[in-house]
Amino acid sequence: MKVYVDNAATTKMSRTAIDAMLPYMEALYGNPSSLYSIGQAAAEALQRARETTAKCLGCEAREITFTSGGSEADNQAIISAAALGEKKGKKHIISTEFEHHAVLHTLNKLEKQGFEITLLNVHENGIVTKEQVASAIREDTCLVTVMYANNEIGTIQPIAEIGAVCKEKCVLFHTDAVQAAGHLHIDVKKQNIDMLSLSAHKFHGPKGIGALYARKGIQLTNIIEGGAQERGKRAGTENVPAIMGMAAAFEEACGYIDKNSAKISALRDKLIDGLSKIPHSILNGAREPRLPGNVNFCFEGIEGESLLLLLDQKNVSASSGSACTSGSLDPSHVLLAIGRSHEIAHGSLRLSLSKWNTEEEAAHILKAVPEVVAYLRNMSPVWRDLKESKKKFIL
Amino acid sequence: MKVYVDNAATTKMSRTAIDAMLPYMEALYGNPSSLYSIGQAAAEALQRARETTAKCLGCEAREITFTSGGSEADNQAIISAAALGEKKGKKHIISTEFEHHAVLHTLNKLEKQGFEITLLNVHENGIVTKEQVASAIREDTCLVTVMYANNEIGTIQPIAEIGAVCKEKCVLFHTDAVQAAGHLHIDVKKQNIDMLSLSAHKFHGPKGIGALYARKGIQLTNIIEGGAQERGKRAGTENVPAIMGMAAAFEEACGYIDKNSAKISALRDKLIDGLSKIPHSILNGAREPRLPGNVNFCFEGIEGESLLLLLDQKNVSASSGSACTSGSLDPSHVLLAIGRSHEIAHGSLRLSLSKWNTEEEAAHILKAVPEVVAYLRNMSPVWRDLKESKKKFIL
Amino acid sequence: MALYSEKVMDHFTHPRNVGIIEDADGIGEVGNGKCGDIMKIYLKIKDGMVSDVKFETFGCGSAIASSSMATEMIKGKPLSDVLTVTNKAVAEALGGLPAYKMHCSVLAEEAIKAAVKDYYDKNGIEYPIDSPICPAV
Amino acid sequence: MALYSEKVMDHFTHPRNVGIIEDADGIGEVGNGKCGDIMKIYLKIKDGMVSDVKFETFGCGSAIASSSMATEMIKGKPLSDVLTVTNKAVAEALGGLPAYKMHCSVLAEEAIKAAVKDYYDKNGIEYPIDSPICPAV
Ligand SMILES: Cc1ncc(COP(=O)(O)O)c(C=O)c1O
Ligand SMILES: Cc1ncc(COP(=O)(O)O)c(C=O)c1O
Repeated sequence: MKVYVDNAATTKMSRTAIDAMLPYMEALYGNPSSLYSIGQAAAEALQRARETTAKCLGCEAREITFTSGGSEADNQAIISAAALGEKKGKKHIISTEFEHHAVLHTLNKLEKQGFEITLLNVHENGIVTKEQVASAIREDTCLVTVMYANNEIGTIQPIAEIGAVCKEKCVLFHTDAVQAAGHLHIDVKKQNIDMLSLSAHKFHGPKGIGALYARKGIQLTNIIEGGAQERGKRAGTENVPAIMGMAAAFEEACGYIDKNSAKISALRDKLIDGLSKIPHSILNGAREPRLPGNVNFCFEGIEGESLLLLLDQKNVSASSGSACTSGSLDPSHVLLAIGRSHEIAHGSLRLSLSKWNTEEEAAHILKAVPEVVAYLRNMSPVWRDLKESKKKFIL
Repeated sequence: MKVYVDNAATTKMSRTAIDAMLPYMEALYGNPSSLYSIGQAAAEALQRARETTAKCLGCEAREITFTSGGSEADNQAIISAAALGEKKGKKHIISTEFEHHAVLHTLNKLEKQGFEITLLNVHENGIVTKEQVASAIREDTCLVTVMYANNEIGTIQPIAEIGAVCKEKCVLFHTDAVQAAGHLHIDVKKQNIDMLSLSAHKFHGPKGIGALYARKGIQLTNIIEGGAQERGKRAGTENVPAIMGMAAAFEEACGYIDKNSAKISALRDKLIDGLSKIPHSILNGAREPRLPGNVNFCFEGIEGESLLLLLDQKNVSASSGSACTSGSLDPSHVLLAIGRSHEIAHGSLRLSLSKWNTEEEAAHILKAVPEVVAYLRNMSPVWRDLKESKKKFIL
Repeated sequence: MALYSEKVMDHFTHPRNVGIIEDADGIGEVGNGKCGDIMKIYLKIKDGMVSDVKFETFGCGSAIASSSMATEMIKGKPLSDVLTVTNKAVAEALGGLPAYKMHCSVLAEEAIKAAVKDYYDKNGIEYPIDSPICPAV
Repeated sequence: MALYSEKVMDHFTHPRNVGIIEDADGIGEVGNGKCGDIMKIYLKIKDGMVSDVKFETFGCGSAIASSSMATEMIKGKPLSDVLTVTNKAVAEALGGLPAYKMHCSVLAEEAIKAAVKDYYDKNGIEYPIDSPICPAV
């Protein structure tokens, strides 16, 4: 048994998505900008995919721009809003401390260009309130960007409420919905969302493709210049197969949100209940509202990478909050943002489920994790100090 | 018989490329940044693809950055060189009038940011000389970017010589090799190339993936910010399947360059000879050095779009120089650059061949094109004026 | 083929009224080669009616289709009706044109008006409508 | 598993000399929880030789493997040899470490030196090498 529980990192493609791509990899390879039939067939397919994507979000087809993924969509949304703001002399942007780096690093870049960035603190429950947003908005605020659901701890933000505040104050509102799309119901109009980013490989679609919704009237700034694809807003020959795969996966995911959510969150709750029994452990982020598939714990006295490697030995593919492999020694900025100490933040474990995980797999995890935690604590000098009361337990 | 002769726009994927992708779409879907086995398997595959790509270009694996295509690679190369130049107070860039829009529009953007851009004139033969480059280089030149082979008229530039001039004058040299990669031999070290862009779908690889070679020591500027993928220079979950497909297609294409080139250029020459017999027509760009698959003609007295649509009716998928579908009424900037008048430039036809085109297809084209040209001339008031000597023939 | 409607493709691939009228009563030529479209319309007028019409067009698919459709629309019609043919009517009759191709239907309207004006001018009749007519360059 | 060599994985999954020595003659603890790695080495010294060694580590896979390998390398060795064990030697014995994990082997070297220094200090012997030892925080 191989237990894959890192679906927040990436998902296995669904058969539907693969089957939607293959024809466009094999026979229908035309360039949609071409006049002749096989080019126009690709252009029509592209239009269908745009309509499908729009329908899942509650917007119009022409409000969708296809990008190479979630990161590009986040970058373009923020750069565009900043450019619009700058024209009006508004150079203040509001976001949160626990956004994805695609957002945070773009904001860093803008800060160097003279923008002022306010990052809202995040409560220990992992949720930012509309009141926080409201009181941070200033005369010169040109953008509020708050993620729909956090990628590490899975907490869901009050997007519609934040959107309403922004609307009232006439400030553009962008949400990074990379973790939410296909997993939670989205209706950009009802939720007062001006811009939204998503990425196909998080909902069983292909890698390397994403979409940016931008309400009509919002002029996008190109981050990739060149040909006139995507109404001139994103150059490069359209990745038709991936776009078809994304639309098919998104439609499928959106059609089964309630069913999948019920199934997955039952497993999630079992895991949370089981892992909570490990002493000196804590669930990161509020239990609710939380992505159906997200479980994130800190275990005191151990470090995350060794935990993951030993779980891999037991055929569990999971991840930690820490950016271990990226060569950074810093613990997760998300866990620090919700108030975990450095020491505790190092000992984190994220399990992110999909519709394909089973009860048996959950049982396997509930056996494996406590064993590995106990094993590692047993060789940890920190744990000894805690046990021998030379140090105080935090958790 | 369907005759696809628009391989400069995009190509049909090879079986090799599709087969290289499928495993990473189906079973090996791990995120290469993950610690566990299926993530590490993806990371290893990525490294192999990087090595394969590097080998085909004569560089080191770490000098390759994967991008979402040729446009992104062009954008990133130029923006990076500009950023490096700006640090040293060098804000002059040299390019040519007939580059792809991915280059030209990026240069426009830089011009607005205070860079000075020199676009070299292009001789009627479609070739820019090293002398032109040498005499344009100034003290404050930070970049020379000249395409390897033109996408419309197929003329091949003296890249190694231009590279040598740049090297001597210590100016960075980038080449947009999107049309050359997989079709012409490339050795970045021998050819003195500092940066090079390529795109997989032009050599029977997948769409939505490309690569940027940047000689080590050249610091890239991110155009997509976020995670630490691609050594921190290009954020976004790696598109592993497409990267595998690209590497496989590139290796295959590079392994058969001589064989394919011999076959394709024989067909090309047959088409050029045949179409030259149409009165008042002209081959655009020198016959040599020219991409093995490129044929580009102007026919006086007719307009390109109607030519293409009628060829499509005869099952020939070809393209014109004009950016018809993009909503622009301007004729090709490439044809204007080599000195064609507006009126003539409107009547262009590009046939771009692949290894899969046959003698029968060439024969079909050589029958169809003269018929359609004659038919359209017959209803053209311009042609009547020319015939009745109310106007003078240009060609 | 999704670029153009079936109607457009029909009129493009089987254009009606292609040709010239040697002894035309009115000729209108509009557009210019620089922009890639030239339309020339020949009228034969009898008793204030269009008794025959032909066209020649240098241009894209929708320019040819617009010429074809426009000539069909005015054939046998009194001149007063001819002058009320709008580009919109031409485009609609074609089942619509892509937005960036609407200018082709405009050219067709202008070519007709130019031909009628030419007829009026030759016969010393005042041209009743001052609509912009771009002469061919 | 390509992240680590087989040797690293072997020492990580089957670490040698894990545990504590209740009556250790020298104890060295380096690193800090903030950075995510703490290493503690316990030495038993007999006739100037390391007669026994144990370790405890809070840290990543390579930290645990480095501790395990380092303890193996000094077990039964005279203290003079022990002080010449470098982080490079530890990393090499493990078949290499990823560049960004080399600091783990540095910690192992420092932990050993800290333990030897502790032994010297307790016995009033001057510590011969002035290499930087970061105490645990
Ligand atoms: C010369 C040249 N450069 C750049 C590009 C852009 O490549 P892509 O469409 O893959 O972004 C193309 C093709 O479209 C090209 O022919
Ligand atoms: C919240 C969030 N935003 C953005 C991204 C970036 O998406 P991608 O890797 O597809 O560029 C991710 C995932 O990596 C994410 O989880």
